[in-house]
Amino acid sequence: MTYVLGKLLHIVIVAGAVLPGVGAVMVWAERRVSAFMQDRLGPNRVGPAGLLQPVADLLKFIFKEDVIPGHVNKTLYVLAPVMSLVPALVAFCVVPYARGMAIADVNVGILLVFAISSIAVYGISIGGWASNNKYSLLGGVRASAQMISYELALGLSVVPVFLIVGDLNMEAIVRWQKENGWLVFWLFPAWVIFLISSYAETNRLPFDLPEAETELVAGYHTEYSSMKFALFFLAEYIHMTTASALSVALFFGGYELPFVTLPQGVWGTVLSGLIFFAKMSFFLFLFIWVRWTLPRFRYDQLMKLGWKILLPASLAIIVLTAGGVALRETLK
Amino acid sequence: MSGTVNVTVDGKQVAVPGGLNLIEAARYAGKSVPHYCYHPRLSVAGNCRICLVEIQGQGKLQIACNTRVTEGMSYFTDNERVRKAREGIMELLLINHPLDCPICDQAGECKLQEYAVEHGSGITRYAFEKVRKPKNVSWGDKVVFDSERCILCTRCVRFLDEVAGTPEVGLDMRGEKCTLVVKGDGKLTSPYQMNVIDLCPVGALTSRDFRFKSRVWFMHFTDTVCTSCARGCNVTVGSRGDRVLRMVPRANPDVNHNWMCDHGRLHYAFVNDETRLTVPRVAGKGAPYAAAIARAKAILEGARGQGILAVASPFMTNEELFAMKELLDRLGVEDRFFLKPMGEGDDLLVHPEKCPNARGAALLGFAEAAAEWPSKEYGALLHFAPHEGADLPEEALKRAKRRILFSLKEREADVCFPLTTWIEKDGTVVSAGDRLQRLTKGITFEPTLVTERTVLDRLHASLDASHRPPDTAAQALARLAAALPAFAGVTWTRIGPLGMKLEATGAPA
Amino acid sequence: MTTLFFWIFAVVVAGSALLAITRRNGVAAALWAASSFIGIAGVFVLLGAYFLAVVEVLVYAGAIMVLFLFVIMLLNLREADLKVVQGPRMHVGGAILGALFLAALVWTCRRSGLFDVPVGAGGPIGETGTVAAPLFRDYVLPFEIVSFLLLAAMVGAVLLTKRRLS
Amino acid sequence: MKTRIVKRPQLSVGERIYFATVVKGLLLTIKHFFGVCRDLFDWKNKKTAITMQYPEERWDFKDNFRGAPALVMDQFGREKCVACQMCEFVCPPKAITIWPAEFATKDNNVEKFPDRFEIDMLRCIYCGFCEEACPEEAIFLVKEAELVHTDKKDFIHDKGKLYEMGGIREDRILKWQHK
Repeated sequence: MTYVLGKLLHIVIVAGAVLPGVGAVMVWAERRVSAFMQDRLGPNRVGPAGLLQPVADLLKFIFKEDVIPGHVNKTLYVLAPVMSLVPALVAFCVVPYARGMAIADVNVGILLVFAISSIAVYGISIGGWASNNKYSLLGGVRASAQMISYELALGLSVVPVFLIVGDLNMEAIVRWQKENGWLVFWLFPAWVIFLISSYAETNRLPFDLPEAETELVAGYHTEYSSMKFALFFLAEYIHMTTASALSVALFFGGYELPFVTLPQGVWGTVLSGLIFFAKMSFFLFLFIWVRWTLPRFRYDQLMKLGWKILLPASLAIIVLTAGGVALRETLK
Repeated sequence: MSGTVNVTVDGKQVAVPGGLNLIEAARYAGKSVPHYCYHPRLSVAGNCRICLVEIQGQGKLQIACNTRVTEGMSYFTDNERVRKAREGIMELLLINHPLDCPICDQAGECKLQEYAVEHGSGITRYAFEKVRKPKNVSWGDKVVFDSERCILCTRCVRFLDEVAGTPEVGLDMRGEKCTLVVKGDGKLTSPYQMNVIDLCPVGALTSRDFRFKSRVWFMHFTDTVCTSCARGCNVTVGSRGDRVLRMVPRANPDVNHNWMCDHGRLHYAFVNDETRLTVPRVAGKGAPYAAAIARAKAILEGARGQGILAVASPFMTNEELFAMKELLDRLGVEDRFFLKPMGEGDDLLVHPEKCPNARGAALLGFAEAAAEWPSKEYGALLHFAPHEGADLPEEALKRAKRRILFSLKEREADVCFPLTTWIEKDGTVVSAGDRLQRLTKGITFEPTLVTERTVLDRLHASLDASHRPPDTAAQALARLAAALPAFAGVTWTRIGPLGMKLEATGAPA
Repeated sequence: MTTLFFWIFAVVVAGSALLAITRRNGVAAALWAASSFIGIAGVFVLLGAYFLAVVEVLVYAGAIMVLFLFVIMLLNLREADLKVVQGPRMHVGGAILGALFLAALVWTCRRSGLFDVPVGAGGPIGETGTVAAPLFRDYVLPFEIVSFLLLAAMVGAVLLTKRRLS
Repeated sequence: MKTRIVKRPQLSVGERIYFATVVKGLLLTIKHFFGVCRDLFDWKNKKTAITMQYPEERWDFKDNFRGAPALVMDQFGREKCVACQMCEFVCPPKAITIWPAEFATKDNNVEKFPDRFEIDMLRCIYCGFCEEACPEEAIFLVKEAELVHTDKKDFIHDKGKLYEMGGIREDRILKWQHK
């Protein structure tokens, strides 16, 4: 019983405070960083350095009128933001964000992340369809096609990790990297594919075609406002957080540092968590950095890149890695 | 004087009536000669010198206004010499001009401005202090004089002497000190004095009434007829923003030449009265037209057995009177009267009948009210109150059980419809000498107002569904012309802007 | 506890499946089908077959149903269009076919003796290793043949659409 | 007209792989990012950031800036406008309304003045025609660009407001002195 209560508490803290907190900070960071990159200042009036801007944004979202347009499919329209947010929150559960601190230490961990984040597309597609608006529908349709296309590359790009480590468990992968060095040095091309695919999976620029505002008004969330829109927004940022966390755990040594042995006990756990968050922050920054550097892809370019380049490339990497692993085994 | 003579104007040969001066003759060749002091209805003074033309065979330039055409004459209105002369005259005239066009009411219709643009050189070589003369001099309560702007053309002097018959103004002093003065206490007395404002080609004489009210280019001008007396002087009404600002005479050689009386000119204040009735009143409360018409219908139908008294107004147009006549015919009303306000007249323009259309009302079968009213009791009264002058006596009003009134101001009645004034509608009136003239709509006082003809027609249509009222005044006139022999053959376009004589009535001109 | 969860998932699976085949609205049907798949994944989890559970969600709910949804959204069928293909004859025919298929399935399973294996008896079934080993070692030839057949079907489908286009 | 066929540039292998160009782009944006970061600590000598911290820092408008129109007085504090209504006439959006009036006394040599002078700033398009049309040099477009009100009525600038905004300007005409 204590175990269940502890887990519940853990879930509540992570899903109720940590992830939305990271999302909120990201909203602020996105605006400030984008401003800086364009020689502007961004929001700097609410609180010190504009840090309370997310609070102001949240207040606005809460107090804004919750409009449900008359032409929508009401049930699905209301359900869609939730369907978008829940998988985003759940997917984080297997990430070991500090030593021994994954919510669910499952032996197929990484696959679970893919499985759950593959469901996240329902929220976007259904939101677009239920809005009964041509722009929303196009956004939803684009989202579903894009997700399927890049899920393959994403999934295949981490297969070499399993081949090398020989385990699907995230903790095991982190431990392996502590002993043998970060996997990114072994599998740099795979990491690049993983990174590109994860941008596509999170609908971030240069792959934000589902909400391409220059073509589709606001894509799948054209008809959404107030808190429902905020949920979509939050889901996107939590997806980014999860993707960054995965990148850290799979390729960048997770919560460990090379050449440094963390102390045991509570302090070690806290330190490891801080290390993890520091690494993750870099990837989150990278998300923003890339967004304000690269322009959006055309749809055919997106499909071409996914199917003709990333998929064959990841397959080739698997074959090469498998060959390498087989060679290693033989040599042993 | 008689017969035609052949002249050559700027090389173009034209035949013109003999006895014309060169300005008028040039019009036949499509040429205009600039002039300040010359006015076709006043004697020739020849003092402004802007109308200089070159006559072939004569060494010096001659003034066109005081030279008459002779057979075979050839003259130039626009050659180099003439242009140079005009330029010089313009420069001279403007030497002492104060150039206060921004505050001058004449700006926009000022001959000095127009000729300075057309014929002036655009610069002055006069580098000395300008002559100062009195400005803003009061010539009584109607005319204001500005001596600095005056070019001493003496049009005003000649008008008051020759037309109005009150020689009150003259020139005083000489040279640069020369100025106009008024006899006696310096106030004009003529009842036609405001014509000098129109005559003044520059801004020296301005109207106290119109002073600073509006620049002329903001105004909307409507050619219509004055309704202050039966003369029916042709006028141009200037309005801005649906409010009448001034009235000036419009030339009509058969009625008023170029003049009008001061009384008529200032006779528009009731149009702009903001306390006018703008919506119908039913039992003292504002009501939509539909409700007021329904109530009026009920009153008229209920009073059929007890008799109806109809009193028209001589301020109504023929079309309105005809619409009323049709309604009364339909109701079978016998007692139709109208009230005629009378006053003083004079020999020039002012007519003793102080209403525009008493003759029209008589032609349409309304009887001029006698001193004694029929002593009958009536079930209802349909009465168009006159804009001014004697109204229906109180005992006549009281003799009817129910009253339907048309009035400018609110009055006690069962139904009180607002009247519209002469400038708010199209229509025709029969002026003195059986002259049929057109009124033209110039303003819309309030968008809510509905003209009397429409009210009468709607009332008629509510009593009789087969009544098909005419839409425009022209259609109404056509209907009237078809129904009444006195108006036979009359159409809206035939009347024209200057009016026509009603031949069929056989009345003396 | 496990029994309780089993029943919850069972109800979700069966209920969603029923709703999926009775919905007129294509999108709703697809969503109920996805819900059914997730329920099945739950059942797999109860059996300790994490790998199968994850793959069930990943492949069926996450990929195949999304593709379905994609197609349904693009076609944007209206109720009126659907009535043409949903007459009473179709209902009866479908019921008969479905019953026959169910009978065949049950019969096959009974004959193979699959029903006699107690749940959870064989240790961790559906683990990565336990799934991979028979697939790539014992039954590698049938597996590859099936893959080849699928590939042939795919190529055929692509060709069909291409021909219609030209 | 000669047709010129522009050949689509052929990307080199390096460019086709994109990585170098993507990295180049990323370096460019991060350069600006750190530039602004640096500026934050030395705001006076900012080099990269172009933002102006608006209420504290303000733009120095040029003299020919066209802000809100305003009435000016001459150096003796006398009204220059004579209500000639030229600005009202020329105003394209009909934002200006003038009610002219005559001085009751004849002591001065100026006869006409604007009794009321209103500019509806919700209509004004800041074109400056009024300034151009004014024969008395009485109306100018001043550097006032911040018109914020919570009531529509406040956007109608009356005579008092217009003189307050315009202030005093050196006058060459001096119509009050002599005419």
